[in-house]
Amino acid sequence: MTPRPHSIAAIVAATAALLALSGCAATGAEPAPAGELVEGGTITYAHQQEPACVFGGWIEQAYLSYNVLDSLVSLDADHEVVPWLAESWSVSDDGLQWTFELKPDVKFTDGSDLTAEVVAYNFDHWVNQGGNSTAFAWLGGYYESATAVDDLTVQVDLSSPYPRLADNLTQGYFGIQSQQALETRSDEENCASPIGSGAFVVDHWDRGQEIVLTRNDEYTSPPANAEHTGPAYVDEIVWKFVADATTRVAALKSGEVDAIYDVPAVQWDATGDAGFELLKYVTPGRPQQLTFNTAQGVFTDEKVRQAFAYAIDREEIVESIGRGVIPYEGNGGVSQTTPGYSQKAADWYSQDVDKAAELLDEAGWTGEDSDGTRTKDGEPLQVTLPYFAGSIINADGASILQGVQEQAAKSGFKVDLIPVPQAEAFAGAYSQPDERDIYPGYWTAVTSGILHINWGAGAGGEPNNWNASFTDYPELQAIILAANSEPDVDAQNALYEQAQEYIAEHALAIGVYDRLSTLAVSPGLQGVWQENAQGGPTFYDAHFVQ
Amino acid sequence: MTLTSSSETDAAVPGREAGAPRRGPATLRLVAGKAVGAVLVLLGAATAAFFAQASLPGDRATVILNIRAGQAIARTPEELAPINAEYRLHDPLIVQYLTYLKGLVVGDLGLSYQQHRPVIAIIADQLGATIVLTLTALAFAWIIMVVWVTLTAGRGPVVNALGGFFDTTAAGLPHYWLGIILLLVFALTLGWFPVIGGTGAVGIILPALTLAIPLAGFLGQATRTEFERSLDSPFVLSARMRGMSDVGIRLRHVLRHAVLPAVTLSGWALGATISGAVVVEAVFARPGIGQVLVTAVSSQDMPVVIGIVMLVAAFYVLANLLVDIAYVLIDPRLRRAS
Amino acid sequence: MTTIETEVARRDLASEIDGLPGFRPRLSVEGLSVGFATSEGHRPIVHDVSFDLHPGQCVAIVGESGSGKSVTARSIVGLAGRGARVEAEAITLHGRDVRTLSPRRWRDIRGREVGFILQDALVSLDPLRPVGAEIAEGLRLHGWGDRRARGKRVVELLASVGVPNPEHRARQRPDQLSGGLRQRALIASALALDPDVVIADEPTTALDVTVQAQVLELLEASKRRGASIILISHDLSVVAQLADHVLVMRNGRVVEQGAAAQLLGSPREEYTKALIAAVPSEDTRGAALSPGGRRLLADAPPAPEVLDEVVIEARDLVRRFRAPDGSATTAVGGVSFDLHRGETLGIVGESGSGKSTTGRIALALERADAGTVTLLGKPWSGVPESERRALRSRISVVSQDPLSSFDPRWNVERILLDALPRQAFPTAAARAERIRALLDQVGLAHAVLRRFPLRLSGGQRQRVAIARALAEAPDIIVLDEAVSALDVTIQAQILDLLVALQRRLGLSYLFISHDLGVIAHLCHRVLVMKDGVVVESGTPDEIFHRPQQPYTRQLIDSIPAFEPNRIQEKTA
Amino acid sequence: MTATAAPPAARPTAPARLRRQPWDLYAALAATAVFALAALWPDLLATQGAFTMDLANTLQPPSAAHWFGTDEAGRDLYSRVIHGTAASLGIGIGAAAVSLTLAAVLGALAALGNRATSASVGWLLEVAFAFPALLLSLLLIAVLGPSILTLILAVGIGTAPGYARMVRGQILGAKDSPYVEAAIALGHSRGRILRQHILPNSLRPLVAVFALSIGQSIVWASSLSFLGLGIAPPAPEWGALLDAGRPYITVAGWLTVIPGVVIVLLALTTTTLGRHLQSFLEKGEK
Repeated sequence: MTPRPHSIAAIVAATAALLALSGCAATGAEPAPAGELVEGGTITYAHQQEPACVFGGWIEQAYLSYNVLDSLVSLDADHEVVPWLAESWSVSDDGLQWTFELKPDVKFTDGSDLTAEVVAYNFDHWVNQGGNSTAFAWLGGYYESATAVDDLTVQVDLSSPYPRLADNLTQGYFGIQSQQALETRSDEENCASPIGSGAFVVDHWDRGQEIVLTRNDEYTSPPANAEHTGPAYVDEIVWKFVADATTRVAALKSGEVDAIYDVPAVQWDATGDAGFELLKYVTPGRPQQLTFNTAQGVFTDEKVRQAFAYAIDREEIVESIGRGVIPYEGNGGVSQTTPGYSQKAADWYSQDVDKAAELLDEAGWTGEDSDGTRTKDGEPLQVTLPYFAGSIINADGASILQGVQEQAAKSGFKVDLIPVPQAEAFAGAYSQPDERDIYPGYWTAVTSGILHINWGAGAGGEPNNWNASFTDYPELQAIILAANSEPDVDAQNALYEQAQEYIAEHALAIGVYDRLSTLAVSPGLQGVWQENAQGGPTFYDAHFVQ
Repeated sequence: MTLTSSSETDAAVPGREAGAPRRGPATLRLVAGKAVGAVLVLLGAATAAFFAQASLPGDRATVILNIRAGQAIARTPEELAPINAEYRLHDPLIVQYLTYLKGLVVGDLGLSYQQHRPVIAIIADQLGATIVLTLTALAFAWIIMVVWVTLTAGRGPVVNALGGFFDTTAAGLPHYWLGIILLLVFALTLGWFPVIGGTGAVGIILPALTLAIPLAGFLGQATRTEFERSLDSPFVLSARMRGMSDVGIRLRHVLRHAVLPAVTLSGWALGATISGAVVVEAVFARPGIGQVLVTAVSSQDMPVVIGIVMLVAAFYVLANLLVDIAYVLIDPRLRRAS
Repeated sequence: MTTIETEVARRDLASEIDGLPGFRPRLSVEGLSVGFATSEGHRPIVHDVSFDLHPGQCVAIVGESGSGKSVTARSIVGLAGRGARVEAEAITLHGRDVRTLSPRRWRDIRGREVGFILQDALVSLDPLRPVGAEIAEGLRLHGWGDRRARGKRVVELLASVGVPNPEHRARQRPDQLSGGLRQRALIASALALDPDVVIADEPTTALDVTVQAQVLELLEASKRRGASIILISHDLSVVAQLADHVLVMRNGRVVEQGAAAQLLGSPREEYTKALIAAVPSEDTRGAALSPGGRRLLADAPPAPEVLDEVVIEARDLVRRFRAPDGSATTAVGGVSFDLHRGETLGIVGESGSGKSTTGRIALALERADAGTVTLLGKPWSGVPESERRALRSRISVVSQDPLSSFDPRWNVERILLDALPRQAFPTAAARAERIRALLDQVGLAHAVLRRFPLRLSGGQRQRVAIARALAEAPDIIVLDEAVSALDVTIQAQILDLLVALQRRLGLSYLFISHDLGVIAHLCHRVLVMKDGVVVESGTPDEIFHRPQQPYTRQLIDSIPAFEPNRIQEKTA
Repeated sequence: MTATAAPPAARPTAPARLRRQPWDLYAALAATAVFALAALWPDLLATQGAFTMDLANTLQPPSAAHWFGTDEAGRDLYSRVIHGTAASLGIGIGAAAVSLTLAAVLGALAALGNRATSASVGWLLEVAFAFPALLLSLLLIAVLGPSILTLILAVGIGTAPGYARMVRGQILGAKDSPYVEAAIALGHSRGRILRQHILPNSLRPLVAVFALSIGQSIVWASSLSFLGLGIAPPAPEWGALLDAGRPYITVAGWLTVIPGVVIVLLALTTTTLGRHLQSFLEKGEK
């Protein structure tokens, strides 16, 4: 088996943005496979984190769901929405009524039929029955009801226009499950082995070790962007959970696994050089960014926020620690692979230490203590930066934040970097305005609609808990709302860009780097692609070659 | 005071083991006492785990919801209401505690908040792997320790110092570090062992060694001291006077005395290995109770945490019972009968 | 001179043994010197020891602790110990020079040609194994028979050393056997292969006198059968019983050697004389045992009358102990006695007879289950400790092991200071003076004040313990086996000191001992205890010459005769 | 061998003289000096600050310029190890202190308290033994948040039951000892005996145990750091350094190996010191 230097070189050399937009270089024209396709076999895949359930609102669950459940629509490599369970769809002129026409003769793996009624039930399950909180976050402010018009026609009614509904439905959170299964089976069963109509079925789950998926031999409903039809090629996927990145890479190299998730930056080149196919997907949506708390503390002063942005050379830090693998992202609103991305917003700040000093002087932070931290009225310029270590920020990300801390110190910012364990993070630690000054984090999304989640006003008078600045910016919210409901794509993107520039101008948030989904695949396995909504590994087309 | 007066057991019955302790009410009382003690310990462990877990900062319902969503944000009461209702999290703590105890009595450890599965099933899934790992590690530790101490103890100051040096070093090796180094050398570099071991026989060698080497050092320290003491004891001299070789003396006489403290320590070690197992399971990506525990703590999956605490406590109690038995087997003098 | 490194292989050809001339000694030692490599360098222990051992002969090596007698014995079988350097002009066993033997050849010899009996079978037999296995082990190592045959032989051997019910006993561990049976089992294991040289290292130390007699009888029997015995002992009376030839050792050198009767009857060397003179017995009553003691007693006032005043009155003392298996044993079952002012009351008995428990009850360190103790006319037992505290200064104690009765962190000065009553000696000067006076009383140099007990000799420690007991100027001292662990010459000094102190201070002693000689030497009256009860009491004269009870008689008969003159007569 | 005057000592042979040297003690003392220096005046030894980054020189192997190499942000590992000494040693000493204080109190209560007290403390110790120590630490850290103080408490509390049992045994042993009996016979009061004999004698071995425990505590604490429960990176505490180096084990092994060796060295040092202290105390000599 000889590696394919051509494709690997192409991947490694490709610039991040282009590569990410194409999703995966291998997806398009198959670059002359060096061997014959072999039917059957077992793919052993090493993933990083183990979720509690297969289906749910966490990206780790979406990755699994994507291989087990079919969604209504799929996103192709060109970021176009293409049919999956829905053969076609349309929107009413007022943008409030969506109609999906379903593929006929699709059966769930429990034998029940896919009907419009089942799909409507799923919508209701996600939004109104707490079935999926992330789905709720996307649809909550817009969704009214879903009804079966006939056996294969579903109608979704919205409270206000939401032109990118279909784009959002391509995410793994919106996999369609068997109504019969949801209604009759226990929570435990629906958690561990949800019933969908997907290419694979959950066979069993050895907690802490692996989930085994077996081929759905009756599979008839692949997404339009898949490479073949009919059942998947391989018999079985052993989806292992190996938390340690080094171990994953080593297992791949020793042949114990066929593919791994999340190749650490430091191992990237070596893994590619060793003949493995590297897949990199720059997640659209919110990048890894720093949002300032503008409601309390030192960052209520815009000058101080700007000074912080000028104080650090984010690009240098990311390029060094990310070793050229992790893409630098200057935009604090959305990542470079998101439709409606503003390069202008991304380029707003670059390191200018003098300017930072000037701004701090203007803001009254003129004193200096023995550590070199600036002071004002005796108070040090100290800011709290908690990050959710090991879950939201990985090891590379932590190092990058340490770089930020170190460089900010040179301009007189004392940054308290606090790694927050998962338990605390999920318990809502550091979620209050008096607890933190800077919030780092990402949120995957397929559209710039993520701006609405992150910056929009809260629903029904409640504060928007997802707004990390703790402050409502009515001007910004108006732009986003207008964008969300703008049916014309170009006009919509222009509005989204305007929103990003607002964020940059006022230094509400600054970008740092783009979140990646990466895969490394052994040369004997081909046809693995990263789905284009979130970058999860998709094994429907995967097959071994001889 | 020696108990046996010669007249008592004089009438030996041929073919029957003489000197066997008389069993009867005293034994029964002993067993009953041990059982009550064990139950009390389990109860204490469960109570400690319950209240420790309950005192964790943050709202449990929020955690449950956030994990399901992969988010780390504050939640509104409306969002939390169904979860609070489902797990009765708004009951007063004491009511929750009593409810939990009631479940315990009938053997119900409850349902996992996150996996929606009975805790018993979750534990049962992982228990085997951890027990196999622990016992293998213990066996390895004993083999390494016995061979090493028998070879080096009482061989003159230089060899003995060398032996002791290695005992001390081994005992001070951090598990995770040793595991990583073993993995790096034997799996990643030399390729003799698989990187992700799974549950196979070959895969268990490195993880078990990782646990065993520090344990061997720890046990070795105790055994070496005792070994040297025994080597100098009069019964060893009288065995030499009988014409016994050095190897024979070490293996047939001294070793048996020397391992007694290590036997006692093993009971403690068996119970404590769970902590080491957490680390080893993380390094070697092995399934097991340790992984489940860490996940459960970090997701505040209280029923799972308490279930595992109960299990570890039971394991500890059992291990110490076995140690008592082993002790009597090795040292039939029953000196420590109490 | 050839050097043997012990246990170091010398794979030369072992000297071929040609036919043995009949009258050669079985074992011949010439110019034996042994030293040890220590952290301070080479430390010689034994110098230039020579003797011959003939068939059917017993050579005894006598000496106090540290005299090198055990090292001498062990060197003969090549087991002098780790780091030992053994030098000798010749060690000939059965006509063959054993200095150059390989370890393997040595192992053949041990057990088969030379049997070795160590003291205290409780630790000399593996405590975790049945005694039968220990005996069979010697057989197995020398390839004797099969497993089954060995099992049979073990039973025969045990029977031959007089162990009743040997099949059963063979399966028991040392701790399940009484001291006597245990020692017999040890002897059986040493004699298993019928070696013609037997080395017995303190074979009777720590044994009760009746058991000691049985063991000596066994050795005697084996000597009669033609075995040659090397007997190591500090006890002249044991030696006198068995030995044909005696070596007296001191500081690693042979001070004097010769035929037993001649040496014990008319010793030439001062040390030998002192050693013999130091043995307490009924005959030595009132006389000094040690050279220094003569002056001490001469300076002391004459022995005062024993007064009628009763200082301790014990009535019907009972003490039971609960064993781990729940059964109760009665340690003391109704003991009564009176101790008068100025009197020494001896309690004698074998181990387990309850004499120590009686002493502890008298000290109120142990509670009595029944019965009362009255001290100086005041209630003493059965009252709270706080009430007793005021009276505590009237009674004090000296135990067998003084070292463990001192706080290990304290030097002698601190130990004595702690014992001084604060009210009586309020100033530092007064206390210092009192301490010096105490040291003078017990005959210790003032320099010991700064030293720690661990660095003192056994005799010095016991003197410190006595000084502490005297600190509060008590009326009564309970001495529990206070001289049992001491070498005979040191014991003599302490006994002399006790007599002198009693004369000077009018003390009453409750003297507990298993040693009938010491009791006979010291006491005004004697209680004989067995199984927790007093079987007989009376003056030493009554007890030793007109014992009324069979047990007492048996006890008296078991005392090995040590009357050097009589030995002389016997052999003359 | 009592009172026999040692014969004029022969001159020690060369190997004997060599053997007599407690070389391990000297090595341990030397190492202690270095560790103490690094903890108290790190700037004397370190070549850089603990956090100084050099993004142009990341993941450099050990060299003359960087004795222990550099990490992913170009920080000098040697300097970080030196700067981390205070934290690691502090944790070790602090945890040992917490552990032994707790052990002394619990052990004393179990041994000296009345029936009810000693029974309930005994039960408490049993439960503590049965309770997985790691979980205890996890919970404590979850409640208090990760910090040096939390680590000290977590490790200290986690290791206390074992020592408490030891203290109980020591006290019970001292209570039954002949020297305490001798003090009773002298008519000393209960309080005086407790103060003068029982407590000093049973707590004295803790001095040696304290030294032993420092090394163990550091190993323990570094385990917690490894699980991400220790001090926040980029603090140069050794366990945190080790954890931070782990992702680079295959490309920059020194980041893991060197801090590990340093931890083991420290554990070895304190253990050796503890041993010598122990045998020194056992000799009963000053």
